[in-house]
Amino acid sequence: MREALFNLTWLIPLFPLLAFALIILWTHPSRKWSTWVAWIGIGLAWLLGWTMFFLSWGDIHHLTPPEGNHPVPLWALPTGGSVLKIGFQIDTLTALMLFMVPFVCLMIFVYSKGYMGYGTEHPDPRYSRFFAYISLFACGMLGLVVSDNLLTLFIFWEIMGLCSYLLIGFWYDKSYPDPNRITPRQAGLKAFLTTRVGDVIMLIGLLLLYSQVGSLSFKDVFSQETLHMLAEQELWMPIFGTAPVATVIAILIFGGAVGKSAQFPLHVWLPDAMEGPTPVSALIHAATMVSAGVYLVARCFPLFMAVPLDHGGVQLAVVAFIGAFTALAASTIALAQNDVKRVLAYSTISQLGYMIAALGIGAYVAAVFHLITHAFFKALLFLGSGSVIHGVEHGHHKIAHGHHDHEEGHFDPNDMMNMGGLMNKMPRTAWTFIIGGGALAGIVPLAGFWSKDEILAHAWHEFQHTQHFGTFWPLFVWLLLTVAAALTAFYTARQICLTFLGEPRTEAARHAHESPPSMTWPLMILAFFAVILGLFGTPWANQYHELVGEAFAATPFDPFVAGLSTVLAVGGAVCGWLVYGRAPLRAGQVDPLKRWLGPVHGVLENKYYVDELYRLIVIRPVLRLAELCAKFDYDWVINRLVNTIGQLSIRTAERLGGLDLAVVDGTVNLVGRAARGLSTLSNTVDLKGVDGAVNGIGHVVKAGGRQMRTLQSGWVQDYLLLAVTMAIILLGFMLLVLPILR
Amino acid sequence: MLIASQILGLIAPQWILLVAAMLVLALDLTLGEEREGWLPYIALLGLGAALVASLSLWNRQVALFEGLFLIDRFAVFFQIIAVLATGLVILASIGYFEGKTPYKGQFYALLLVTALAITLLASAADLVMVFISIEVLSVTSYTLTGYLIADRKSTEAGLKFFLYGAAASAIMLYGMTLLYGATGSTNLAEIGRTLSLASGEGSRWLPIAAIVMLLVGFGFKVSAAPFHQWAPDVYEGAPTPFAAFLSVGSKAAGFAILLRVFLTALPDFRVDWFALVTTLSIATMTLGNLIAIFQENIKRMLAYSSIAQAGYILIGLACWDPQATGRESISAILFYLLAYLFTNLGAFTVVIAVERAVGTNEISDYAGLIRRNPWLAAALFVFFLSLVGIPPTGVFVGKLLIFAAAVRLEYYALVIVALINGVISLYYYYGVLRRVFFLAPRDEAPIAVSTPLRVVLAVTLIMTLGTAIFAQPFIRLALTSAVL
Amino acid sequence: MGISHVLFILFSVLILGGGVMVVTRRNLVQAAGALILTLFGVAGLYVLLEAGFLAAVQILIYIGAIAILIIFAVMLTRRLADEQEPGLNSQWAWALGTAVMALAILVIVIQGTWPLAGGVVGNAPPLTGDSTSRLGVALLSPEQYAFPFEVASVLLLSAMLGAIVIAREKRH
Amino acid sequence: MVPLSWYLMVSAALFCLGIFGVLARRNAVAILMGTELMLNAANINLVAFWRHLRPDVMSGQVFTLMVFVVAAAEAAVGLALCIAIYSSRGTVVVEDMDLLKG
Repeated sequence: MREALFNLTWLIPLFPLLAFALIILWTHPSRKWSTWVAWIGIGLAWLLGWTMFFLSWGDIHHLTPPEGNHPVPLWALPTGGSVLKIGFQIDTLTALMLFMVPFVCLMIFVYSKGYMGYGTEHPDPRYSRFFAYISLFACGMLGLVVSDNLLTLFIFWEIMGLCSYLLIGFWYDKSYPDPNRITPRQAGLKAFLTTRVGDVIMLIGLLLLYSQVGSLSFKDVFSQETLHMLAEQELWMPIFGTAPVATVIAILIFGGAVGKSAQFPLHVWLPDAMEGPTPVSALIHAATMVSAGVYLVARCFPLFMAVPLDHGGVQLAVVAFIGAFTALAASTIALAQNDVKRVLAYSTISQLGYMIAALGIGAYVAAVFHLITHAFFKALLFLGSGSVIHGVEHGHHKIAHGHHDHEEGHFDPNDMMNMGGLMNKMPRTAWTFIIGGGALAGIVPLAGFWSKDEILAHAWHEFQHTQHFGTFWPLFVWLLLTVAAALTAFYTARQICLTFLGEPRTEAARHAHESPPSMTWPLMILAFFAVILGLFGTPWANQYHELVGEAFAATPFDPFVAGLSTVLAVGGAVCGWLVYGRAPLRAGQVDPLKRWLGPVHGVLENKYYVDELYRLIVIRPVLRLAELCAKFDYDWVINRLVNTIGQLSIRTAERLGGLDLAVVDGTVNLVGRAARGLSTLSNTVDLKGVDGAVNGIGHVVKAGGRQMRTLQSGWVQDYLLLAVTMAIILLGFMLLVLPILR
Repeated sequence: MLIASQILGLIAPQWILLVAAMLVLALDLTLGEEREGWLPYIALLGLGAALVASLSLWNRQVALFEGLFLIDRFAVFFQIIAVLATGLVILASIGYFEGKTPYKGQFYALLLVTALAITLLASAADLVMVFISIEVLSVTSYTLTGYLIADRKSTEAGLKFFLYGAAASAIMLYGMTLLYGATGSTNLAEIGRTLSLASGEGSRWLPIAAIVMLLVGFGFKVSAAPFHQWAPDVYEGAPTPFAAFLSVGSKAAGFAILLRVFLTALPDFRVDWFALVTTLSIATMTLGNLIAIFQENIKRMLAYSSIAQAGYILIGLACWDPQATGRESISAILFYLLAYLFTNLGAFTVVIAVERAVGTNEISDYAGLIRRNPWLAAALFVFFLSLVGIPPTGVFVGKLLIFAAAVRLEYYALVIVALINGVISLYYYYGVLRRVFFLAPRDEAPIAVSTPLRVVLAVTLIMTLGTAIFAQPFIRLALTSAVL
Repeated sequence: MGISHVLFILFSVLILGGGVMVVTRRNLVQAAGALILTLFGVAGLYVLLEAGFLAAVQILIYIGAIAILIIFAVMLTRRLADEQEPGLNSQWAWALGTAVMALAILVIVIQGTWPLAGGVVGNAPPLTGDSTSRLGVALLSPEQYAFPFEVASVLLLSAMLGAIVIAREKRH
Repeated sequence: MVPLSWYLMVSAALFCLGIFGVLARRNAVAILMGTELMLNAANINLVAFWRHLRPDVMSGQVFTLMVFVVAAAEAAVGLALCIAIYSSRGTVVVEDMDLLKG
């Protein structure tokens, strides 16, 4: 019976996939049917997922990875010398993910019905398409967690990447009057491209792994012999010198996780992903996309553990450092954000940093624990914020309908400065949000406290007791994470106070009202889980440890750490209340934090200018390179080379001049302005995103090289000249230079 | 010693194609205008017969005419590719010439001769045979490119193609004479044997010069940089079905002969041509992908994309190593060519369908295609996925196999360059798809697709997905065909 | 230095002088005439190399057919104004450089020590028997080159067909 | 007997003249003449190698004959293309053919 059920694993991702296909092909004209198809798809996946979970709980000893798992082979692909086997599997980590993913997805699906305006006068015009996309998204995540090999995992990983692009850019026709504000279409593209950077790195890692092991299935890759072999072998790289192969592969795979889980330096896409509909944000931030990165590292944890630090295995140190740094940096940025969803976005990045850092110091169980609890309370917070936005927006519509002359420019329903005093208008949303916030801040005894505490305790324990890791790293991680914990409590309190306490600061907030039951019920259910989930992971009776952590020693309870983090959490929250809650902001009043922090606040508000930096050092050179190569083909005539070099240098000089001006001018928005002043090119990137940039390059090429284009192009002898000259150069090189080189 | 009837049996695909071409020509003269519509189907019948004949040759391993002409699985594989490509192109061209030219029969006849040339090329094992077969392919290609004499673009493309091709083949011929001079033989196997006995630094010079000059000709055929510049102009000007044929059939033939010559005559010079092929490969994919970004005409864009694909395929040749990856890398190339055949023909078929409804090939005309014909849009989406190399599509598996060969030899740099190129290529495929799916159409009128085009679309779509989902038989086919 | 050397130099002058005129003459009819001179020179080299049949074919086919075809084409596509236009395009200097570079490399290759199939340069083996009849046998016996010979006929046929298709009058 | 390298030198020079013609002439027919020069250079090579290396095997001469055939075929198609272009544009100057570019 149990075996037979486990053999049905492949159905779990199939149900949402079928729902996707059904909606796209047949039911899309009917909102009602599309809703039901999507619900039934994820609902069946949920039922099956929980069945698997509870079955696994009774069967822990047979399912502990890597040896013990239940394989469901599917497909074999011969690749020349070897055969690539593909299939699904169930083990304890998968089972735990199956507890979380389909359930949170189900809650989000239910909530989406109300959020996308089902049954109202203005349902979203692409309502059915939305349900199709999120079904595919759920399919991607579910397929990822049940994969038994890195190749299918990667394929589902890419499906999620595609869906994230489609969903973040769901309102692709939306634009803002402020040209600097990112539009949904650009945000989708940004998410897709940024995560792809990580994906490419990961793919290289997978290729390297495959070339070394000849297999990508977890069972083969994480077997003791293979890991031993990978740890023994050394790989020479041009700049870094030699390192164990396992280290190189682990770091490359971690690159994928950095992209998907939005860790520094690839975190930039996640805050902008807020441009998608709120259920999507919840989906990305809680149940699926970002968890996938952490899941990947957890899944590959044996590989990360394969080489100890004193044998050159720096991979865990890298993981720990990036995680801890991200956790702290993101929590500081969150302090200065006013968009209610952006605060949550940075808190997600920060909490993901916690998990990654936890994995980096070896706190495997704590990381997985935090992954689960975080998924629940973060989904709750996002859906709550969506409810708030929904309410405020409706309030705005109501007054806009009342008097038409009321339009005072663009109204932003996401801005917390436009809210306030919503506690009375939306009590259910408010209370569930406060519970979620408490869990995030780590208030006893809510879920977040226990998982966070276990991470901190582990770091402290590691610092005190272990030698092999060096003594510095755990302390460093512990310090960063503790500070981040205090900041988290502070900005959560700030957010709650700004949103729910005091008096409404706008008319829209004054007219807000509670959301429909299909939205508030998921909130209450998630709130329930946000309260109780932590109780299964208390240091005294840690069920998570029993489930996934057989191979790891339990972390003892440390009253010092628990006490300190409680004090910090409560202290942070109280500080937040003192600043924002005791004397609530009135309309038009400046954020006190801005006054106190001065210029630092500007830096935080602009997210440390990382986006601008990327524009300067990545996007622009790439575009320039493309432009250059195009010119190579358009304008390849040697006798015009001189001309071209002259023009290029003149233009470079102009650009440099522009840079100088911008530096002198810009004292506040230094880099942002420089990037814009640098060239029309990057300006176009700003305005229209990558797609616009493609046209933009065309424009620049046309403007810059108009006379050259009219002179050349389409002239076959020109092509021949290039071909013959290149052939002669190659021949000369091979005859005269290569023998010398040999 | 084979008797004449046996020989006729062994070269059956070739003479069947020739007879079919003659038959089409003769019927074109006798049938009259109203029954002209039969001609493509007669051509298809001939191709079907040729396909049966080729399949019957599977597992034969014969050298005919004193080793001039080899019949082995490699040759049969390319015979199948030639027949498939020609058949699909003929189907896709039914109705295409309506109102463009009154002469339709000659197109099919010449296309059959082109297919014949590819089958000859796949079997050629002697420089004389290689040269004459390449020339048959080239001369018919020039004609078919300039076929629409009322269309200025078409004649211009034909003349450019001719001038470029004539110069490239003259250079290639000069290289062949040098190879003949170095060994005293024109037979590829014998050349290989003689060269393997050569010693001393000076003795390498003549073959190396020959290698570079041969690569000019073969690089021209497969459109590898820097011998690629004819391709965009020719693809844009040529009748679209023939552009489709050039991008798959002609390219496959180029790779067939490239592999045959380099691996049978020049394996001992691998150290020399490895550097050359690697350079060309990197240059080809990078240039192709970067310049494709700027294209406004979809045929030009597909031309640059097919240039880039040639770059990926060249990786397979660069990764040929008699000990480590011998058959594996060859089979990767063969599989790639097969998957690419269906994918690219499919993409071109969508272009043909749109061109017939809209009249132009501007990418901007693809705006809102999903509303005008969702099936076309969906098909284009799948083909582009495949061209980018995203699973579950054929070219993805092809890339996987090629990269596997590269990784086995630890040529990580090549793989990384190819992967980065894959990301760049997303850029322009996405540009088209964005218009197809997200922009509003200028004209809401639905686009009708004729039945032959539907058949081509269905076949290419099924095979694009099928070569990935049921990859094993195809991979096995490629592996068994990779004997040289 | 025997008579063959003298003849060789004579023919070479004919070939290269003609070649230079082919690529530089502004008047295309003159250039085509120079091409005929070059082809004659090549035929002379064939005679020196004891390939009489090829020399005859060179004169009959190359000069008699191809060169005449080219002259026809020149006549058909010429306007009077063309005489005043330059014969060379704007990149001729680069083309010259490329050609000189190519020549340099080819000379280097030729100067290298290279013959691999035995035999020393300058000492050709003696020719036995009638090369023309052997060529005929080689071309027409199935064991040798009959098949490429047939392919060549396919090539000519398709070229003829193509030329007719392209150069016909437009009728619409 | 004239040494082989003499022939090869003449052939190389003729080949490079052909290359120059192909790259530098304006008129398409003149470019075609350039390719004829290149083909003839290759032919000189073939016959010279045949005579000096293995005169008992006829492959060199057969190859030369094939080149004749190819030259004839190319000339026919190329000139047909020139005439077609001329009838629609009134010129066969290659530089003027720039409908297709980019």
